[in-house]
Amino acid sequence: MQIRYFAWVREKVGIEEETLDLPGNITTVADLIAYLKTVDDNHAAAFEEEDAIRVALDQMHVEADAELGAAREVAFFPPMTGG
Amino acid sequence: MQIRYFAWVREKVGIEEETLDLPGNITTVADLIAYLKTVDDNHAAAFEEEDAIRVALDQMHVEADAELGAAREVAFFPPMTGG
Amino acid sequence: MSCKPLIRVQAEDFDPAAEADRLTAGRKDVGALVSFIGLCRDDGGKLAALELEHYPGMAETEIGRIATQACGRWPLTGLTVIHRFGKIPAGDNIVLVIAASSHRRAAFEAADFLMDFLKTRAPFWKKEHLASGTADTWVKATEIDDAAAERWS
Amino acid sequence: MSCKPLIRVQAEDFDPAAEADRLTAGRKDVGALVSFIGLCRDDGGKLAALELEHYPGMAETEIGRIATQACGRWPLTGLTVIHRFGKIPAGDNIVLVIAASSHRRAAFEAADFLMDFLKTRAPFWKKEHLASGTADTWVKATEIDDAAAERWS
Repeated sequence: MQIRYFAWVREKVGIEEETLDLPGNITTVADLIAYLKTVDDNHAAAFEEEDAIRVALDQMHVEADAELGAAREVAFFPPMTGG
Repeated sequence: MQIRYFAWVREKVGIEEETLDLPGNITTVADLIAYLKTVDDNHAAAFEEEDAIRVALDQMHVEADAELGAAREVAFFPPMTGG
Repeated sequence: MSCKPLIRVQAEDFDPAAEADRLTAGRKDVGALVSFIGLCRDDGGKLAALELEHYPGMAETEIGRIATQACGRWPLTGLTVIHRFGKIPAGDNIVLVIAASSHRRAAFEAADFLMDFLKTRAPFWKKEHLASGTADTWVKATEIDDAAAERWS
Repeated sequence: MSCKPLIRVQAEDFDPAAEADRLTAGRKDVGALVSFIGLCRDDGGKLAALELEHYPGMAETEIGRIATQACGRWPLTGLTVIHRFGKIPAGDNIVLVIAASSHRRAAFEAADFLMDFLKTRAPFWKKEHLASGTADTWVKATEIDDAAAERWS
């Protein structure tokens, strides 16, 4: 699965995007976040304040309980500050 | 006193403005309207629907019970439709 | 924060871009610019033009009064109001309001407020010239506009 | 009444006058045009520039979704949204929304709605470059913006 990071989440993880083969027991966004926290210290730091992170699945806003399903791309970012 | 008319009030009276010497017992806008109704048929027709007429004294909106005081100019017109 | 409203009542058309530039040029404290342009619409092809009658002198004074109220009520950095009079063909501009502020909400509300009060307080009257050539008629003031103005009290 | 929103996400500046013309040229059914321009303000001299990061693809899609909602909710004749990304110096334009309608209230509300949802739903993030040269910081989302967006639900 393609994973993208934006703004301070990107800065903390240290990369813009990565492709990960996920263990089969990861079915929701929340599962994925729990898994990413175990990848390394940077990921752990990025997801430390979990409530401050927003998620998009295939470029649509979703909540943490959303099923990953057949999504090809998931993105993590802080609350938006455009406009 | 200088009296000005706008929009359909002007059309009904048939003139844009006139200067009238008013009897001494005319002290409010309502007195003036009652007086103007007696001037001729055109004035009477213009002020027939009294509630539909707005008034300005020296270019300030006022109500019918306003005192004419030292005003030099009074204007009568329908509700405004600018903007 | 300075807000000296610019008020113009004129027969000629206006240039919204030039007016917007005047409110932002050379300054960096403007975060939001809300412009309203009112145009003469043809009402499904029925209307050829509007004839706008106004009360010279009072029109400027009354718009100035409303604009000064807006400057007191919202933290504006600038405010421009231009209202045309005379014969205005369908498709042409009638009125321009531009409110500039550091903050979005102030600019939106001030422009909205200005339009509500222009409609109900500024001494202008519209007469419709119909495309069919039948008799011209004065536009009636609507209760919707009165209710809109009352939102701000 | 047709409303096909025009959405652009771009690094270059935009021309509000050209965009407004596009919504009114050759037609006589537009009675009201409300434009919002959001600019980079310098916050009392502290800010040199904003760096706007965005999510390419999703930014266009999400703005399109909000614009389509607005077209369903108000009787608009046109709607344009342009949002810039990249480094934007203080005093420069960031975002443009123009709503055209036969009716004033629809144009005001649609533009206001668009801005509220751009702020809270469109995937853009602002980083401040300070004039003092001290460390850049990400702008925090505000509860005021969230509350503003909730007005429409």
